[in-house]
Amino acid sequence: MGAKLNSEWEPQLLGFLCKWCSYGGADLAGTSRKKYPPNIRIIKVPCSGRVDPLFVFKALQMGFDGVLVSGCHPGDCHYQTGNFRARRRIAITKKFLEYMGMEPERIQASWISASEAGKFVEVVTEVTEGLKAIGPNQLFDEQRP
Amino acid sequence: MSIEYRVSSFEEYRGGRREASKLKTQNSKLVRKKDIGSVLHQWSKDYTIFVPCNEGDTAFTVHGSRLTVYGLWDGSDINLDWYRNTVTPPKANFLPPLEEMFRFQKGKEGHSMELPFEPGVWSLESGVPLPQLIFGIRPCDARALSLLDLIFTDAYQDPYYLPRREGAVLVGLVCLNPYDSCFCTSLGIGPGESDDVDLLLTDIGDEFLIEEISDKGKRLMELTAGLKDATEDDTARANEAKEKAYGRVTRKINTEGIKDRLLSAFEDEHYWEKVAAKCIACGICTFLCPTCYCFDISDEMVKKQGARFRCWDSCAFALYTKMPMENPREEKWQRVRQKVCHKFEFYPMTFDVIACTGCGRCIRLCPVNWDITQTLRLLD
Amino acid sequence: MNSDHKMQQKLRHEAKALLEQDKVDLIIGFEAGSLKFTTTPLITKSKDDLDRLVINPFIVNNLALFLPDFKGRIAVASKGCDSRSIVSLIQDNKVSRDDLVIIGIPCPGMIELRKVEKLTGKDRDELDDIIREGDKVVITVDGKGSEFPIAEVLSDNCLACEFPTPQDYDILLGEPTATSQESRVKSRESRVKGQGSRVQSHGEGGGLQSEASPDSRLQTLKAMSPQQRWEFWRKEFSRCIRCYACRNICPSCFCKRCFVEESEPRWLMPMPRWQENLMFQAIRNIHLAGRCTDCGGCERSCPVNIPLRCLTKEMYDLVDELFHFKAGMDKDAPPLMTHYEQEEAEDLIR
Amino acid sequence: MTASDIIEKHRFLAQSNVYLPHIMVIEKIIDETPSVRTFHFNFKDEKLRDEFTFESGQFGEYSVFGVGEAPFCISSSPTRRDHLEFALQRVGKVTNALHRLGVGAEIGFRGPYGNGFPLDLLQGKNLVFVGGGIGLAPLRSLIWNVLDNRDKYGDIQIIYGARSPADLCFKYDLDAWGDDKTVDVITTVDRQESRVQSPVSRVEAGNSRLQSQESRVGAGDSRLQTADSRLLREGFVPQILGQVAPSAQNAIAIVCGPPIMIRFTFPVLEKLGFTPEQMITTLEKRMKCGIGKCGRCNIGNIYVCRDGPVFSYAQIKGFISSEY
Repeated sequence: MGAKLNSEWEPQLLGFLCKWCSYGGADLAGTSRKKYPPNIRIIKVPCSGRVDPLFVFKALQMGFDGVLVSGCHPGDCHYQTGNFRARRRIAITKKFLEYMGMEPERIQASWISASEAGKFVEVVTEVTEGLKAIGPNQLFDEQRP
Repeated sequence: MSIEYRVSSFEEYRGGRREASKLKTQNSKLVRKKDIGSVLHQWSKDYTIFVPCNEGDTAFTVHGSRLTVYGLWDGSDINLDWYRNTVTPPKANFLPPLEEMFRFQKGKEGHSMELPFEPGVWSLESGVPLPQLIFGIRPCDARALSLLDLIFTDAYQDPYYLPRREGAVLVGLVCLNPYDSCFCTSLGIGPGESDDVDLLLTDIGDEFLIEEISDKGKRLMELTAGLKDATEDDTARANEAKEKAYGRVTRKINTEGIKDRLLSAFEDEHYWEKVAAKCIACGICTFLCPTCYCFDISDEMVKKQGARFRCWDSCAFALYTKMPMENPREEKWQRVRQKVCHKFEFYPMTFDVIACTGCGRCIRLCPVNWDITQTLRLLD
Repeated sequence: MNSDHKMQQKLRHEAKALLEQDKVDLIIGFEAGSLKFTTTPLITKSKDDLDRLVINPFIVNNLALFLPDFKGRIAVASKGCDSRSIVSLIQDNKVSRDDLVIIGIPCPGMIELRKVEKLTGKDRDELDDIIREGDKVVITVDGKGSEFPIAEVLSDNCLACEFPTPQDYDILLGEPTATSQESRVKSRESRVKGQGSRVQSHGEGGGLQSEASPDSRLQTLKAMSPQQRWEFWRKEFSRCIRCYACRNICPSCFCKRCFVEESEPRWLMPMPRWQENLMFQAIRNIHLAGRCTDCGGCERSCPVNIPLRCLTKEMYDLVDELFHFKAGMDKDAPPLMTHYEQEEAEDLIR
Repeated sequence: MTASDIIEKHRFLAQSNVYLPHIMVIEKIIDETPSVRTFHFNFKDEKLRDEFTFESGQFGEYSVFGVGEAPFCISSSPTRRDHLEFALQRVGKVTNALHRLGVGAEIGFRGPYGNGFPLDLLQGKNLVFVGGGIGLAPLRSLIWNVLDNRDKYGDIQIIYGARSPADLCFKYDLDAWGDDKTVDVITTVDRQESRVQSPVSRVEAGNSRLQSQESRVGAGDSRLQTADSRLLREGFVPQILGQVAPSAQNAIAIVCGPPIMIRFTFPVLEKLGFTPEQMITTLEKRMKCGIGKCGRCNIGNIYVCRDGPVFSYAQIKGFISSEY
């Protein structure tokens, strides 16, 4: 864990991106050669509604510094209601884990459509900066400094 | 790897060991309660000392209930007037809820394994491994450890449990205020039973009477300064206190022929379904039972380094016996039956002794008050 | 003759009638436990057992727990929180309302033995008697009785209870408990205050937060920094032995196979390490969002005194705050997580 | 005992730690059925190859480091010692991980544990082997053991069945035994044609594409694989056993298969005149330690790992209906 305190530490962000919208947005950002922080690792999910709070918690337990769940804008879900359900889940997960003592910056959600490459870049940049500000995830380390 | 030694019965196994270690003539000493700290201090040079302490005091609970556990002695004076028994049984000191068995790693040359430093020894912060001394263990819990010895010795020697056990010293404390859930006297153990401890303490007011029970206890006493010899009057007072405590254990079970009664009830599905109906199949009664020993083994690996762990497991969980295609104890009543029969039927069949010491934890701590003594009473 | 006794007589009578008239196959209620001041679930098909049914201040278990285990028509004795758990189970299609006869107990609150033990400095079995008399309780130790306000020994969740009278019932054993409007208001106030204290420093307005406030522990926690809170839970969960009593006593934890038992993928190791214990409880609480009725069973059953209600109550309040949802109020309403509103919780999303 | 005595004692015990596995290397992999694979393996430490002894019917605990441990019998015969074999069906976490391994991979192994088949008792007797599915694995070790000392035993009859022709394990052995004039082999399947694909084998079919094919050896072209109906009977094993009706005279039946098959086979054997002492089986239970400590594999007071896995029906009769 010593490496984490190193000044060269870069946050690791795990993104669960809906395959219909946000993943498209990320793809577009790539193909249109927009620059965004390389800190994000992406898992494509069929819908933001597929993201179980368990995934989010597990990612943080495994050492990711932050998690981003991203789906279609309200009303645009490919499956009509998936992102509305996701919204409820994310809301309680974020609020509840915050209550348990997790920094709220570590759990993030966004609506990004397939055409919003710019918004994707913006969100990833902001979230990465936010994570840099709060520092590495040492929540599950045996002893915290 | 062939089986080296089979334990045939509790008496046979223990008979020899007890003969070897038990003293012909028993000496008794006295220690003032306020001097216990200094005695422990002397012992702490050779032992890691565990004493009953209250975790509940530091826990964030509006309910100030005592959560008594064996904790590492912090060097301060101790007063045990409040102490009745722990929630976690002392088996946790020998078969910890979780322990690392060994580590492994994958390198260029393949896998290699490494045992944790001195498997089976509690190491102090200084890194010096010392055997444990458990201060204030109740006679029922001490008997429970003797019962656990059987399973960990039989057939294959357990390399984690046994070394801890062999080094350890048990300083028993006569149980003057048993709980209403205790039924030790039905199982041949009294609140003043001395068979399974090395030293036995009895509270006789301002002092403890210390009886030397085993060789190990005697040696420990020889190294201890500042004790008085006990008079006959002191011994008489201690005996009286034990007698009284014996009478305070009012809960009873009938162990006469219990093995056979359970055997004939084994197939009685209706009976087991009835008694199991309210059980919630949690692990409290088994995890906190001083004689339950079941464990699970699991691996964890991060990158190329990992370790194999063992941790407590319980027959109350369906997953415990689940195989891919079927589960021999899928139903709750089957698991309840296993728990009861293991203690009162299977253990007697194998080792000729009941694997229950009447400590009452399973009754006291059960969230729905599932009471094993009532279950057994239905078979009378 | 106190009201518990009257309710008890009526319960026995009604239960007998239900069995005799073949309206139900099974009765689930409480009988005296084998230890002082405890009760134990009575699950029976036999009329002869019904004289053992009791109602007293110690009928703490949430009997909704047993409903999915049995087939057939069941009559179940049910306090306010139990009835909400039953409704919640109906919402989740775990039981059918048609198979149930709910015998409602207007609940005056349950006595928390751990509080009595703290108050008297004695263990449960060392007490001679505990008698509730209206809003007082008389505790007798060594032959000497002392009187305390009942609020000092009631469970936290009972002090915070908004709906002591069952929400849905077929038979009600007494007059509805005066829906303690007062306690409802009080709990709302304290919640608002609790939120406030997230930003404000703790201690402000501390005069209003009496010791007896059922949610004072939550407020203390909320006043801490996130680091302190995490440290707090880390410490609490390092005691957890993973006996799963909290899960198994909970009527809302009805999954046939819990996520902790999955082996592929293995979400968490089956070992009592604080990291895993904490994750288990966090996810369990998230799964219970909109199902937990604050019956307090998990904290009561924990053998190592982990203050679990400080988690469940927060979730209970959260779903109310975010989605204006209270568990188990309307059997025809969809479960919280299967439903949504067009406009809600948007401020949490970028 | 002083602290240093104890440290010494631990050093000693640590070296003979029963829970520490030996490192083994996989030498060859054979696909038996879509979901069953046989592994040929050997000690990485060559010294141990000769030191190691075992008996037919004994089992070992096999581990994939980082995933876990699982018990399987040693399916090769102690009379053929250039390597060891075990066969397993992919059904859970550990078996899946084992199936993902290729030739040259390292696994952990500890054992042998358990009691093995009572060869003394079997000598001079007529032997009836009754096997189902992967239950042939432990029987196979014994069958080869017996065949390698053919003159010590009487008549040998093997009744083996699987769900479908594709689910028959050890087809090369079945062929070899079929060729042996001193052995009577009866093979049966629950259903001859239109095999219903089990979910397990469907997953397997998908997964095996990811495997490097050259490292594994297929079961070869067996006569049985062509599902020649003259060689294959149709029906459940207990049913076929009843039709074949082997004589109980001076005979011993050795049964191994899924619990359901075992449960239905004993009554058939009883009808044929076999006494409980004449029926031998080897059981399978969930196990962790393999040495009688962890508690889960009991049937009554008997631990399958410590007292078994080979039992006579007489030993387990009291509990088998409800606990197995």
